[in-house]
Amino acid sequence: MAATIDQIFVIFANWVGGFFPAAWHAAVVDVLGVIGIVSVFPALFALTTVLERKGLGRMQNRLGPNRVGPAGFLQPVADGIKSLTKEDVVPFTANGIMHFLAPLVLVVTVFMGFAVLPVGRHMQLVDMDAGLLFFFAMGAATELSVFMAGWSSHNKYSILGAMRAIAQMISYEVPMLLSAVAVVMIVGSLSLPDIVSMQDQYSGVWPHWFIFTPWGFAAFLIFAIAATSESNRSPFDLPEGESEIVAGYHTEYSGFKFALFFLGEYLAMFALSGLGVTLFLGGWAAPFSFLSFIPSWIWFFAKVMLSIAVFIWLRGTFPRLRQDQLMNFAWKFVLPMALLDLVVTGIWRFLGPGWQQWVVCSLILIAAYVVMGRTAFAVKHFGPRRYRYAE
Amino acid sequence: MSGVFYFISAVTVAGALAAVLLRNTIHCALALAVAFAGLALLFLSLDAQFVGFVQILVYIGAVVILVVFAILLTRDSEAPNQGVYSRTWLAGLVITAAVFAFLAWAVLASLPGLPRRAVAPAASVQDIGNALMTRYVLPLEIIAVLLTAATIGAVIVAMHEKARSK
Amino acid sequence: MLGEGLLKGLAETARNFVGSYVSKERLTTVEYPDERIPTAENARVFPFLVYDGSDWQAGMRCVACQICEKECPPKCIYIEKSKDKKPDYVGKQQFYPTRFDIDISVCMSCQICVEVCPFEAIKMDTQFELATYDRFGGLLMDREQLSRSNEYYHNIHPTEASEVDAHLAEEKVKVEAKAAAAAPAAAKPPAAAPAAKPEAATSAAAAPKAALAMPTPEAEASAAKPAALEEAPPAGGKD
Amino acid sequence: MTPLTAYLLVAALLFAIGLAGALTRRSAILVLIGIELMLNAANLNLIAFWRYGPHPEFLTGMMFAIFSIAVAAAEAAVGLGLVISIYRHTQTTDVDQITRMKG
Repeated sequence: MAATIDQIFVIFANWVGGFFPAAWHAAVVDVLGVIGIVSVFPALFALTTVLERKGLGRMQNRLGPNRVGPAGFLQPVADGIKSLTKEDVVPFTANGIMHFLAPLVLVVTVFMGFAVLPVGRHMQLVDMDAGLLFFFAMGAATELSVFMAGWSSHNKYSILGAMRAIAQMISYEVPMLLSAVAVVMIVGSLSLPDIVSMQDQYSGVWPHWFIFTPWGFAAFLIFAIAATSESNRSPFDLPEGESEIVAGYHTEYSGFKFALFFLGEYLAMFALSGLGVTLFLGGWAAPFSFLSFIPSWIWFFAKVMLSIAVFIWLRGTFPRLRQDQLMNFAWKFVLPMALLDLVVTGIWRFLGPGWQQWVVCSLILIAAYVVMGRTAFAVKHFGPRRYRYAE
Repeated sequence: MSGVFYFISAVTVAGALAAVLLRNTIHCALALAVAFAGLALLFLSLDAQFVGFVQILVYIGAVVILVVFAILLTRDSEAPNQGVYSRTWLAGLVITAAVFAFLAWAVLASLPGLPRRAVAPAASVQDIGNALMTRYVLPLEIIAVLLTAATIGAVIVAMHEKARSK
Repeated sequence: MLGEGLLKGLAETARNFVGSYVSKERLTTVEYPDERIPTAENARVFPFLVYDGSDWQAGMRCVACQICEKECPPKCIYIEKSKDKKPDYVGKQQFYPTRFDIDISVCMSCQICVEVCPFEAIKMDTQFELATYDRFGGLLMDREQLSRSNEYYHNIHPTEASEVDAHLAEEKVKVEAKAAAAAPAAAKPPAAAPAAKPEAATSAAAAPKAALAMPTPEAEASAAKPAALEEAPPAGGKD
Repeated sequence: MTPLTAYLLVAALLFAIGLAGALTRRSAILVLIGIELMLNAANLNLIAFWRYGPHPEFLTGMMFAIFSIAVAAAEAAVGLGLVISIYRHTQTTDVDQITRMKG
């Protein structure tokens, strides 16, 4: 019974596919999968926007939206209607075609990333051999849409925001890839289902998630930082910096195109959360062996929503970084730590099971963290800035 | 050959043509991205999944972005008043035509006596990894050194004079 | 230690988040159209005209002296003086405004009109829900719309209104005493009085007037000294 | 036409386009774009030969393509760094005007 519920969507898709000729079967199942992705994640996006606003409000001791529908949960419907009926303004000097294409490119590439995410047991659209690489390739392609949006708007704030966004995305893509490589080194595969099934094991009731290893924990932190930055979320929201460059590269977008950008950014956040969950938090695996009866897709979405909650929490807490702080942090702290983590992962693999690998790897990582943290705080331009205007 | 191949090839060639013909340099860079995407699809149609994705990741994600950055940093997108083509464009065109004619003749005339292999050769990521770590480990190391050197070199070359002399 | 501050910050927001569900004091939001907080006594929005008694036309304190019209920085007041006269609160014959318009889309709520008014006729209102669909006509208030009874004034600014009343009563007593003293001496022709009246009023009561010229600090200061203000009704909520 | 021939022809065409770009454009960045296209045409050749050539199990063509991509990335980084550096000195990226070395 539990297995049936676990696979209910797979069974359903195959059942629908059974009505078609055998040659079409696979195609129909794929189309159903695409429909699933294209409907579930935007629905999740709608839910998340209102949850985010309510959560942020609570963190600032406000109520958040509570007017439209029960407890404000129909707010996204109102927002959607508003953005659909708004005038679609294209600046006079804008490059029309690119201005039109940019949000589409963003949304399409982001959606493609979902194709390889395993949202449940046997529930991914394509089981690609190089799935992880595909995901990152699609992530890299979104940078282009950001640039197109910024440049075609013919607005200095837009182009500033776009250049900031691209510089930031490139800088943080490197540690992100490296932290994923640590996982790949242990699993020995770029296929995301393989990575999950490796973590879907238990010692007693405890899961074998990669976050519960020294190298995995470090890689997870690096991944989380890089993912926050990649998805342009606070505290790394310089490309959008409402207070300085008025929403950056989508300043000149209004109406539905703006909504597409908004959707694209949220979907990128979902995709990165899903990837983080898959790589480090066991994907669709249950946290304890005795909870395995709950369907795998519930666990996946619960974990994704949990990481979204952390994103919101971070956004509600931290102030925006300065551009130089952002770059220094990426290249002088996160990247060395990611490289070191790769070495530590190698050591972990080399030492083999036993208590030694735990002690050695933890010690190396903690020592590096402490030393780098200390030196980082001592270095001029990087540590806390002492303002002297009070004198 | 299937229609898919012709379509992808047409897109790729059109992108490449646009990349070298358009007046606005930014448009050239974006057309280049189209050409690279088409090439990645061609790689995929050749069953080289890994290389196709690497192509997207490296070329669209990095090289095109680098080009775009360089264009914006050098104000290259403002079209020059004396035309976008070099003084020696005619010679260049003649050389190009000659090269293409020679290449096409060579390709068509050689008629490679190779089998039409319908089944894709196996090249999983694991195989590629194994090959990189065994047979091609020396080139890999050399590439690593080259990339490090290139990174440092690019930073030093592009660094401000003032910062360097300090 | 690197990251310590980050964790502290996260703990703070987490405390806010959980606390906002647990304790009511954290959520200071007042859901405005549904619930309101009583306006503060010193709240001031736009001017209104005070009248005594129940008939706004008979009891209007304004004598159309046009000082406020001249002093208004954005020139949002428009007054037309009447041809005839009507008795004011002390019974003296005075002009009255046949038109008194304030364009509150222009008014900047500076309260200078209130400060310059020698007749305590114009005061600041607390009514702020003045949104209208008519951009030009709806925000141009005529004298009927601007008129508010003295009771209303007491209701919104009790301290200040009591002071004004006390002052007016004092003034009235003074005038009556003068009149009582002057009555047996000579029956002055009433025609001469109106012309001399404005200067007479200001010069005769110079000391208390000076204090009243600036009602706001006065009201703030008087909040501390509760002299003869016990009968003032408490500041009620919005009507 | 065998598939291999078709791919080789496309690659030859791309190479020619890249060459034309490199030889006829004024802007140094466009020259670099042309060179990138030529390198990519070569990659397409390598992959096509791996796919249809003998001994695909050695992955020679694919390895060459991967290394070529890495080299091209390095080349792009250094080349664009040079372009920016030249621009700083001469305020132009026009390859016809950068003639100081001609004497």
